[in-house]
Amino acid sequence: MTAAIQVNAVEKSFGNVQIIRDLNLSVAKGERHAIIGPNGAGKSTTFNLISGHIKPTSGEIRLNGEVTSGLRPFEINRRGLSRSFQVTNVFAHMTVWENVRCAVLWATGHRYAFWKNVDTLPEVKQRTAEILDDIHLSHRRDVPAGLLTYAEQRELEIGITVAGGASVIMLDEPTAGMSHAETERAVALIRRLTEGRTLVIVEHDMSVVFGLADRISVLVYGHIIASGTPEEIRGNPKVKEAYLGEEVD
Amino acid sequence: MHRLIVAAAAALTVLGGAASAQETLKIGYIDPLSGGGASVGEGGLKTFQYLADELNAKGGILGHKVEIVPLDNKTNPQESLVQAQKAVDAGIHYITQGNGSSVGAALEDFVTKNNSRNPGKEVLYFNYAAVDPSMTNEKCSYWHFRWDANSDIKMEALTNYMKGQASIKKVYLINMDYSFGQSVRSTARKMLGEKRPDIQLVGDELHPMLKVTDFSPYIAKIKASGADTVVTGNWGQDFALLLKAAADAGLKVNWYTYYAGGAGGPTAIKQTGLENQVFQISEGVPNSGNKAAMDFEKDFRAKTGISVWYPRAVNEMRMFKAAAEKANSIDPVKVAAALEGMKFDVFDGGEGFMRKDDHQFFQPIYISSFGSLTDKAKEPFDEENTGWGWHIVSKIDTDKTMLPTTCNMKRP
Amino acid sequence: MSNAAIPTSAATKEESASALSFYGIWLIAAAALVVLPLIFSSGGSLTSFSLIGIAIIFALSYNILLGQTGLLSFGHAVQYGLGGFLAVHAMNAVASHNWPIPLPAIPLVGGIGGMAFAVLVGWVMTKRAGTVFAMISLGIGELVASSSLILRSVFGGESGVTTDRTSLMPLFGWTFGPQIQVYYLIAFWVMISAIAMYALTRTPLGRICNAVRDNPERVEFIGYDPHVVRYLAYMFAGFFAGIAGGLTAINFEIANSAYLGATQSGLVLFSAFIGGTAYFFGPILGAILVTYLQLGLTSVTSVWQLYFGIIFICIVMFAPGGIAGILMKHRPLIRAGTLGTVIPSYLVAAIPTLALALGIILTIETVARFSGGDAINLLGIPFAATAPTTWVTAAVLLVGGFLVARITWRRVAEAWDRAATVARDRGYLA
Amino acid sequence: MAELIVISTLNGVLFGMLLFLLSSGLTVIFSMMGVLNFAHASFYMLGAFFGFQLTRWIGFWPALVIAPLLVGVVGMGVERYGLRNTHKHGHVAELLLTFGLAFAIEEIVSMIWGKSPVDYRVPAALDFPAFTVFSTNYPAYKIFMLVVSVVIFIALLVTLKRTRVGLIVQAALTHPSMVGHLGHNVGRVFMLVFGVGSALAGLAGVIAGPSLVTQSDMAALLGPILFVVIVFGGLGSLPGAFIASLLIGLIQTFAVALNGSLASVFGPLDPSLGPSPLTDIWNVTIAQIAPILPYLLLVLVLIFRPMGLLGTRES
Repeated sequence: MTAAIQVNAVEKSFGNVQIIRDLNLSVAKGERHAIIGPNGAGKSTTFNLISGHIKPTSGEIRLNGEVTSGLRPFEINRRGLSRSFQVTNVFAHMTVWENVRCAVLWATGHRYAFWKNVDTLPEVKQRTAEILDDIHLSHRRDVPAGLLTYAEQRELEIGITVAGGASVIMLDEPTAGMSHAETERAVALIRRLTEGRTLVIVEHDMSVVFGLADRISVLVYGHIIASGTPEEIRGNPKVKEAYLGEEVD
Repeated sequence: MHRLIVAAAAALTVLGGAASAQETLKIGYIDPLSGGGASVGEGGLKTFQYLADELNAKGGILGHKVEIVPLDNKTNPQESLVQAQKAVDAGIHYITQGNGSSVGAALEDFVTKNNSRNPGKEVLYFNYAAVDPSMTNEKCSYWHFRWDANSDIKMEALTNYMKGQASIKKVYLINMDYSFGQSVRSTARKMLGEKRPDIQLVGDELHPMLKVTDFSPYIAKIKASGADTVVTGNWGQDFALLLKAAADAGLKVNWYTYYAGGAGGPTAIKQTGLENQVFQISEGVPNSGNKAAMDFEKDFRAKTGISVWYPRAVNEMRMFKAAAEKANSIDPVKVAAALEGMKFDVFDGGEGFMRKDDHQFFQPIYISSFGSLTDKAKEPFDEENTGWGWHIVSKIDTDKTMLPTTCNMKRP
Repeated sequence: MSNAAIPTSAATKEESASALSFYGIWLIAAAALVVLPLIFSSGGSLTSFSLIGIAIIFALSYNILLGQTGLLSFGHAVQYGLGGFLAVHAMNAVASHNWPIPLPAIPLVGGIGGMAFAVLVGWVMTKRAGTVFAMISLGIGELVASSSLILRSVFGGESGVTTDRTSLMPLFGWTFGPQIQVYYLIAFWVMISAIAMYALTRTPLGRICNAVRDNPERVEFIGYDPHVVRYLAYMFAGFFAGIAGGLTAINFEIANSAYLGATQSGLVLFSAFIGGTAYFFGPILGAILVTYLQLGLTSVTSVWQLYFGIIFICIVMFAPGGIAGILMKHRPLIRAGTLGTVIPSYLVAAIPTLALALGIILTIETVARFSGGDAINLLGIPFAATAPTTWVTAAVLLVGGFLVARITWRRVAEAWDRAATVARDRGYLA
Repeated sequence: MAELIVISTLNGVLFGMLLFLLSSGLTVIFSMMGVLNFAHASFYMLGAFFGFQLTRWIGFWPALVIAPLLVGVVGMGVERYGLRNTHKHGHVAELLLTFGLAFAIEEIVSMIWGKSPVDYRVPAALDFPAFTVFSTNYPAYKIFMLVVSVVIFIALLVTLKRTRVGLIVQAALTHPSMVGHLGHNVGRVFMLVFGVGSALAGLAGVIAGPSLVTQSDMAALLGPILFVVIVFGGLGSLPGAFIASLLIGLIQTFAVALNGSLASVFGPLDPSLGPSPLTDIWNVTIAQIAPILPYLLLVLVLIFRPMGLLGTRES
């Protein structure tokens, strides 16, 4: 079976500084995969590479077997990959409802249509309502996204990411800055929404990582030093040395 | 909304036929009063207001008080049409305009259409300075009258003068790249070629209009060409900057110009020190020696603070009065008929006439040069406080300014 | 959460009620356009209405760029002007060939002209938004305006190309000579264009335009190419600008290079911004106000440009949402029924503000007419520009008005806070 | 030919340096604040008129110092009471504020000094030909303008590269948000930068006024070309603006010197074709299109290299 995401020997340099070196990563379909690592290890850069936000200096990235390195983000998105952002990245002047609806439009095949009334497209309406229900923001549907609370914006961010129905979902620190209760709610939300899909997540909160992930990859200085189930990672001495050791002690 | 109601009410009164013998005779003055051309437009406005006062002091026109209604067109043809429409809507039957041939062409077209579509609401267009020859040739209109000599006529007069100047050997043409500049250029080529085939045309330049900030490159070209005479229709800053660059580079040639006397021109000439090297062709000169004109000039300057830029405007207003009296009516249709072919003693003396074929006024034309004034008694007027003034160099009589027209006048 | 509890029948009822009020607005607008010239029938008002109608279409088309897609253009008059030229040439061609095309179809030709230009240059122009787009539009604007003076055979030099709108075949006996007929032609196109442009905002493309405006980066991650979105928006803006240009050509029966110039581009930016770019109807208000000021102010004062500048600066500084923004800010208060809390503070603030405005006007006019010596007529009171009493009055109004206005506006802000808090509690404000 | 080349080069450099003098302030403001100041040319005009008025009262040399300072103060006022309040609404609002300001300043100037050109003359001390090339005089005043431009360029470069204030400006160029976090009073720095930028425009006005025409529409005439210079050179890049100024000065001057048209290269078109856009294009000379060449350059540069010649960021 082809992997959902396959990263082969990817390198990325900014000027003379090499951020990512010989990155190899494989995420199986339907798997929940977490990427962890200390600050500055290149987790966000890895996300940006896979989602097409930046282009690799060398190497190859495949999505469901198809080479996507070098494609633009929207081309990758149309092939079934959707990502969220670490810093909230919503459409601030549009309402919650419109934010989600925009994310639904391409997937429902309406694309750049200028001859259809967006308010009367039943499948768009239904799907948007579903997502809003899922992220518990139905009661805030007419509020401009920029006026939401931080936690609500994070939930909306997740909603936008999953709305298009992509088969591969990538979430960049979805619970960053949330309180304990909010985090628990968010984890439950993520678990439910990514049911049956492939999930790649970057997270600092280890309880989230170990509670959610099927497999974990550890990224240090732009290189994956270990990949495996949570148990394997817990027992991996290299990981302990490079990362967990510092944090646990 | 309030204004509109007032406007509506005003329009109703006009339609209601409340016109009495004392009804004010309004003339819409459509010229730039803001933006780039405003300095020129304001001079024109002062002139017409002075002339209206002059007429009113003598009882107006057929007992009607004359009022100038300023309408700002920002030198924009479209805006001019808005203003012209506004004038028509306010019941005005006479409009006058001068700055910009593009505006002139638009207005001429406007009055023609308006008068054919709204009989009984005719409007006459008195043109005091738009000199595009086409306005009295292929585009001519019965409702348009021009008191300024068109650029072809001026060139005819100028080349008639140049014919006698043996010292002119190499001529350089530099003009603004628009219809007026182009017509100056092409008629100069044609007429000089006919009248003085020995003159060598060493350069023929069109530069973009009102966009050049530094004329040094053009001056370099003139200098390289070895020209002894430059003919230019430039005006405004394009004239001032051109002359400044010439003076900076030390270019010593004679300048034959159309508009050196315009606002800012005399100042520029004085600054560059080109004494008696800049010539202007015009239908009037302040130091003309004509007593009535010079008295007028003196009073005009005292009251308005500017010199008489537009002797033709004086002719226009005085002739309007004469025509109305001849027709014994201020009805534009009758006034138009009276103006056709009318003879008139012009401001600086001599006879002019409004040619029936094309509604172009013909009058004596003067070549004058700009320099220090030696005999203050004979030449009392300087320009823009420079201490320098215009001396008459030559007078070209009316009959030597005549040109045929291609106008095929459609009369109502 | 609470919404989910509302029975579906109530939701449909609410929807149908809003649909009714929605169509109601358009019907009222259409009726107003029909009736307006019957109430204000003088030639002057007809001319004004015609110009305002054209300005509305033009400003709305501009807002497809600025308000809806976030593209600041300094060269929108290019499409407007090209539409105008094409319309004039089309009218001349139709007249000379006796084609059976009536005048009301001509603006469509203008629209196609504006769109064709957008299709041609839009792809490279819309590659980037922001300053780059603004500067390219400035450059293209200058280029086209200057080139129009070089390509004389098409643009007729600076005198332009003229036409005669009555030379086309009459429609139901209408020759379109009289201004009233032209007014109705324009009104017809205002309705059609406004509805079309409003409909455009309700399409998937229209919504994505908003998304591109808010966050072009994020749009790429929901499957859209922001470049394509901007390009399409640019084309539609060009189309409607072209229609406005075509109508101008019909109204004036002339097209010249001034149509394409920076002044036109600046005016439409003024209109859209003053009206408010965040709401669909904002530019309509802006177009009405700016055209009206342009027609009215120029005959009242010679320094109209200064007032324009001041009004614009005030809007940018104190009400960046424009007139529409100010109006819509009050909507939640009206719905929450707390508008009454703010109105008294407004009335109090209005007095010193008005005094301040009068002070500014008096000062400006005093300076402007100082040398001319004309009297200033303000609210029916004559002031001599050279009289010290005038200066003192101006100074008192200016300084006094400013000081008192500052205090009263603070009061307004406090009243606002109170009203907004209540509105928020009642759930009408986020 | 050699004569024309030498003189055109000289003229081009002189004009280019004037452009630089004008655009330096604009680019300094942009690099620090990200504001495209549409009123920059208006500050230049204010400089010219202040210079004119002060020259009347106290002479040219004191005016040369005081007028730019006055303009700088006006600029600081605009920043403090205008732009600073608008900043929160984004760059478009700031840009539009300066757009409205340009309108207002033009009208205020024409209200005070009238709409006709004022008689602002070259100071007597510099009113003589400095040297003569191929019998063309070069006035000392133009050389003075050239020297001032070069001095400003060097002074700005040194300030930006060697002083603390310069370091802050440089930092702001690449990391605008960091500067504030580093504890600098961003407000005051912004106000000073805007003041300095405006004062530079004012200086350009005082100096260019006597050489060009000092009139209330002088801002509108030069405004757009300044944007061409700084966008072409790369937004926020001082050396870029310097090179772009020179390049545009030279291109315009040489274009004027050339008489070529398609007709002169390939021969005239068959006259039986009648007037068409083709004949228009065929007969237009390079000299005729000289002033629109910068805009052509601007568009091309933005399409192929949106950051400009030496620019580091796109917008």
